[in-house]
Amino acid sequence: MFEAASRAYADAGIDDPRKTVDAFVTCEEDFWSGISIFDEFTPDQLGGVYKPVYTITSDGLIGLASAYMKIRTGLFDIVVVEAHSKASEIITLNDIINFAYDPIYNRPLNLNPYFLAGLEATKYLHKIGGSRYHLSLIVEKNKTNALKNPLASYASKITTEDVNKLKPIIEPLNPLDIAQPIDVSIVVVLARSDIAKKFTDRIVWIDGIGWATENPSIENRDWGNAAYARIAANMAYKLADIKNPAREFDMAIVDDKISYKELEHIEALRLTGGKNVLRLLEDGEFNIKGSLPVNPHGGELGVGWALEASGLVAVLEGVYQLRNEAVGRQISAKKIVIQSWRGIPTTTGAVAVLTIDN
Amino acid sequence: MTKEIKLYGHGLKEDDLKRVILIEDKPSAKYSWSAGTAMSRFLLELKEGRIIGRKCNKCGRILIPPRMYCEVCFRPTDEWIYVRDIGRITTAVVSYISADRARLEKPEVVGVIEFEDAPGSGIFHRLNIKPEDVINRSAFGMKVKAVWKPKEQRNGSITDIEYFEPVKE
Amino acid sequence: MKTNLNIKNRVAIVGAGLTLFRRRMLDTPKELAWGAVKMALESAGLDIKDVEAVVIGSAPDAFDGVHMKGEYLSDGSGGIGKPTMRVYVGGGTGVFTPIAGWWHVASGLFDVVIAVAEEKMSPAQPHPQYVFKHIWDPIIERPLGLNLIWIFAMEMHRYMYRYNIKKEDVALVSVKNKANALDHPAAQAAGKITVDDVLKSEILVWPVQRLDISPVSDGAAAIVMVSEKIARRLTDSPVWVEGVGWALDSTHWTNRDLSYPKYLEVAARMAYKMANIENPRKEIDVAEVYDPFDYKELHHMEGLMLARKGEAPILTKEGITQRDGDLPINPSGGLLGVGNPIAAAGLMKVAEIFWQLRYEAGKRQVKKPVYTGLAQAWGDLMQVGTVIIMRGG
Amino acid sequence: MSSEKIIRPNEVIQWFGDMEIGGYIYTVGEAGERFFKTLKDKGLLVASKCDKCGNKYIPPKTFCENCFSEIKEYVEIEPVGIVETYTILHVDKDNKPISPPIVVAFISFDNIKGGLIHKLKINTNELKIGIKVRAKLKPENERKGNINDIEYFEKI
Repeated sequence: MFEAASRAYADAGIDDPRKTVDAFVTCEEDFWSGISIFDEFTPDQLGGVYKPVYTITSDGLIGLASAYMKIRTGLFDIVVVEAHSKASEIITLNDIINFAYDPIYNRPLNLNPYFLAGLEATKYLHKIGGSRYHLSLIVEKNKTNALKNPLASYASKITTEDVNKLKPIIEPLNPLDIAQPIDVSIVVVLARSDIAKKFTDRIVWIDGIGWATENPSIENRDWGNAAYARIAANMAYKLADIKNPAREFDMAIVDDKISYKELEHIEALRLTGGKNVLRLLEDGEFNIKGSLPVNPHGGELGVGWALEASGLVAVLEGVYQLRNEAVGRQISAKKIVIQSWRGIPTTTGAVAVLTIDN
Repeated sequence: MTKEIKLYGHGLKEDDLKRVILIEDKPSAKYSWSAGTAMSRFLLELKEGRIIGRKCNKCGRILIPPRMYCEVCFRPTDEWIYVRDIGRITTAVVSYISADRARLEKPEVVGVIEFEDAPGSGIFHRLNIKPEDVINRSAFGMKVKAVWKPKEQRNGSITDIEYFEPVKE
Repeated sequence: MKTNLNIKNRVAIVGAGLTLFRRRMLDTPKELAWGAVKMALESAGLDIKDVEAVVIGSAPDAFDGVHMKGEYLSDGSGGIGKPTMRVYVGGGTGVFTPIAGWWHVASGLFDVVIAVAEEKMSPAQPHPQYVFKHIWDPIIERPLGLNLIWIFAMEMHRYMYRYNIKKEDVALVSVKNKANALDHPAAQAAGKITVDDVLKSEILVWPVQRLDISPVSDGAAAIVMVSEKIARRLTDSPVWVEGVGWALDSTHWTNRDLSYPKYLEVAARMAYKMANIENPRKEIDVAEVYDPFDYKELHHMEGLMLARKGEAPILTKEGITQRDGDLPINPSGGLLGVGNPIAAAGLMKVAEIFWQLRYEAGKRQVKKPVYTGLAQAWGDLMQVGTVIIMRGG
Repeated sequence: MSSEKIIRPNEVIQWFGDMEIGGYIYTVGEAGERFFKTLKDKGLLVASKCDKCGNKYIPPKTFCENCFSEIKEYVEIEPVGIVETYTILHVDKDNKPISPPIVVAFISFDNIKGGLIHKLKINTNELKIGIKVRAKLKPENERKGNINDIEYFEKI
């Protein structure tokens, strides 16, 4: 964390964070870290001793939203957001995920926690008329994209046929449909517009941001429809004055922790422009060379599942793309949309619109 | 809001637990934490019966437990420094209960020891001093030294030190 | 920390709600959150559909026994289909939740926000205290079998030693707060006790005795926070959030001087600056300071600069902190009297200041006229101070 | 600026531990009490009904998700519902293969918001969205007042 923070400060041109930064946000859940009250262990490594530091027990993009609000109040000029994953330290990962289910109605069934992904994938594919083949297309696209991303841990030259041949574990899903964990620490520095201009001339702007929770009760949610992403997108689009999302973005980064979620999220973000999402996928429109590249960095299927840092992995790729630093996978992009979801069993996620000046 | 208002909630007495429905769970939450560079070295030195800290050459502090960065100056620390296992008690308490709140037969004394060679850096540990000295507050400022487990019993853990006990001034 | 304070939007509190605080409740954590939010909305004259965003505060997931507790609580909190986030600074969360609510509204993004805090400690077995085994550094502290009361006893003793404070002077806080709580409808641990009762109660970890400590509790609290435009429409007596502040000290508590909560002074200075308060002792009319242990009330009064270092026991002895005193502290009865469902207890304090500033506290109403009030909480590894300053309309 | 790298990587110590306590005991709230006692005693499901907006919920809730009113009314229904979606699990909680696989479904009930997640005992070639299923309960003397009092749902 100290190293990620030091690099972020250097990149932002901040010499002394102890003097310059007004507040610090960390994104983490106790049970990911194995420490009750993880917040205790954050200030030292970020330069936050005797400073306003706090934890958002959520995804990094929601942490970013909290920093965005703080800057808008006028009380804060520069806010730092940190999120990380030390998934490799968790020995009983499935048990921890299972512990997020309702203790009364769900947990006593004692199932593999990904059962919910299987249920929703079945429902969603049924709804849109998709098949196993479409899931494999997504896996192939993202894992292949990841080959060009030096930060990706799960890149491979796999083909749709290879994916199709695998034995399902949680039908219709096979092991490659589910993003696998990685360790990472990401630090993002946010500044009010006039202050930002003093530090750098390569500013990436947050034009809009939104977040939402749909319904924690798995029995009462809108199955096969990522309502949380739709609500969050509406909020972000309103702030960024996006009228026609299918046309205005040069690329999108959407959450693909489970393969089918990529399509569900593309629809929730209204990126299809009324066209059939399956046809767009089949026609390669979401490939790097397509009309709307989605997850050119490889998504979470290719890069890995970064627990609560997932949203900041997306932000990082967004920044690389906008600043023309995404070597080997560069897309000419001035305005992009990024989205994150907290994974099963949640219905919480966030959306941000990022831009760069010409 | 006055006393008369009726608030939501259904309190349960111990006895009520026999009549209501209870769902039990015991989740498995196991971890293998990486101790990190600084802490790993600290633990390995404990095994050798030595205490090591990291020095920040900017503020001059010796950090124990050691860190690879100084949280005050926000810069990497500069060098490893051995300190003597001698310090002074900054606070001490007498525990009459165990962690699960059972009464202990013999009360236990614990406290914070600030190292003589590293002002401002202390650690938490057990103290082999009389409970009376804690209660009458004469323990504060008392000079103490680490009592180590025999070398063959040490395993690179904070418990390689059994406790701290008073030494003559 | 800032060159200029350029805060554009004022934020008001217009409603508050609580559930009962009890050692053990039948209700699920969601239902407790709902009970508090429902009451807060009704007292504000608002409907759930008016709420635009929700901030949830809750301390360790390991109490309620649900991973991702914020997610789990979101329906009972009124957060279905809304921007909902949970904030977390350990025991300081209860006062931090309305601070987060403040920035939701002050950012200009939302006009009506719920801040709700919930804690259900009773599911944890065999005793909620077990959860505190896991707040320590897993490598150099947990192997020594550290427990929560030890660490507070160490801080308490350091404080008593540094300023030469007697146990009977500390015990006065417990006596005062438990008596104040007799008038509180949520109270779990109210009672008429004497200093002698405290001194004769079971010694747990000297100098901590049983009656020095607040109980373990289940409960929830909520407030409604709105923009100025909405506040004017809803009520003649909004309570304005005029200052917020918080700060964290280093993780390494054994590297600090435990006799003074410096981090709280930093947090308080941030809030005082924003509220334009130069002399807190004179300008704060009533305060709810965090009192999970009796000495903490004294310790925190000093960190908040409501008393000079070592002076808080003297003010207490002189009766200045009583409800009819010149600086009433914890007129609600505090955590010692009302109970301590961690985050909910902190927000209960904010609710109490809200009622005090609106002269709606009934028998708990302090005697002196009140215009400016303060609520504060504390947490993590004895390391975070959270402060909110409110003014009547 | 960068911190000192590990000099000898084998000297970074791994420390094993847990974040467990003695376990958890959850109470189920007023609505849960109704649901599980009725399931145990009568073999029926219970929905709670909001008298303000008319919504009915399974699992029953003490508050209405829609209008946030308190719910005090309950209705009992036969444990018969429709499969809304399903999955076939070939692995257990620890990702170990299980044979035969377990079918899990989300089952909704007529005119009621929500539903139940449960196991389905079915020939997998009959498995599809929309089929009608009924709960198979454990014998009365083996019911404990929890969701596993239902052994599984089966096709009717």
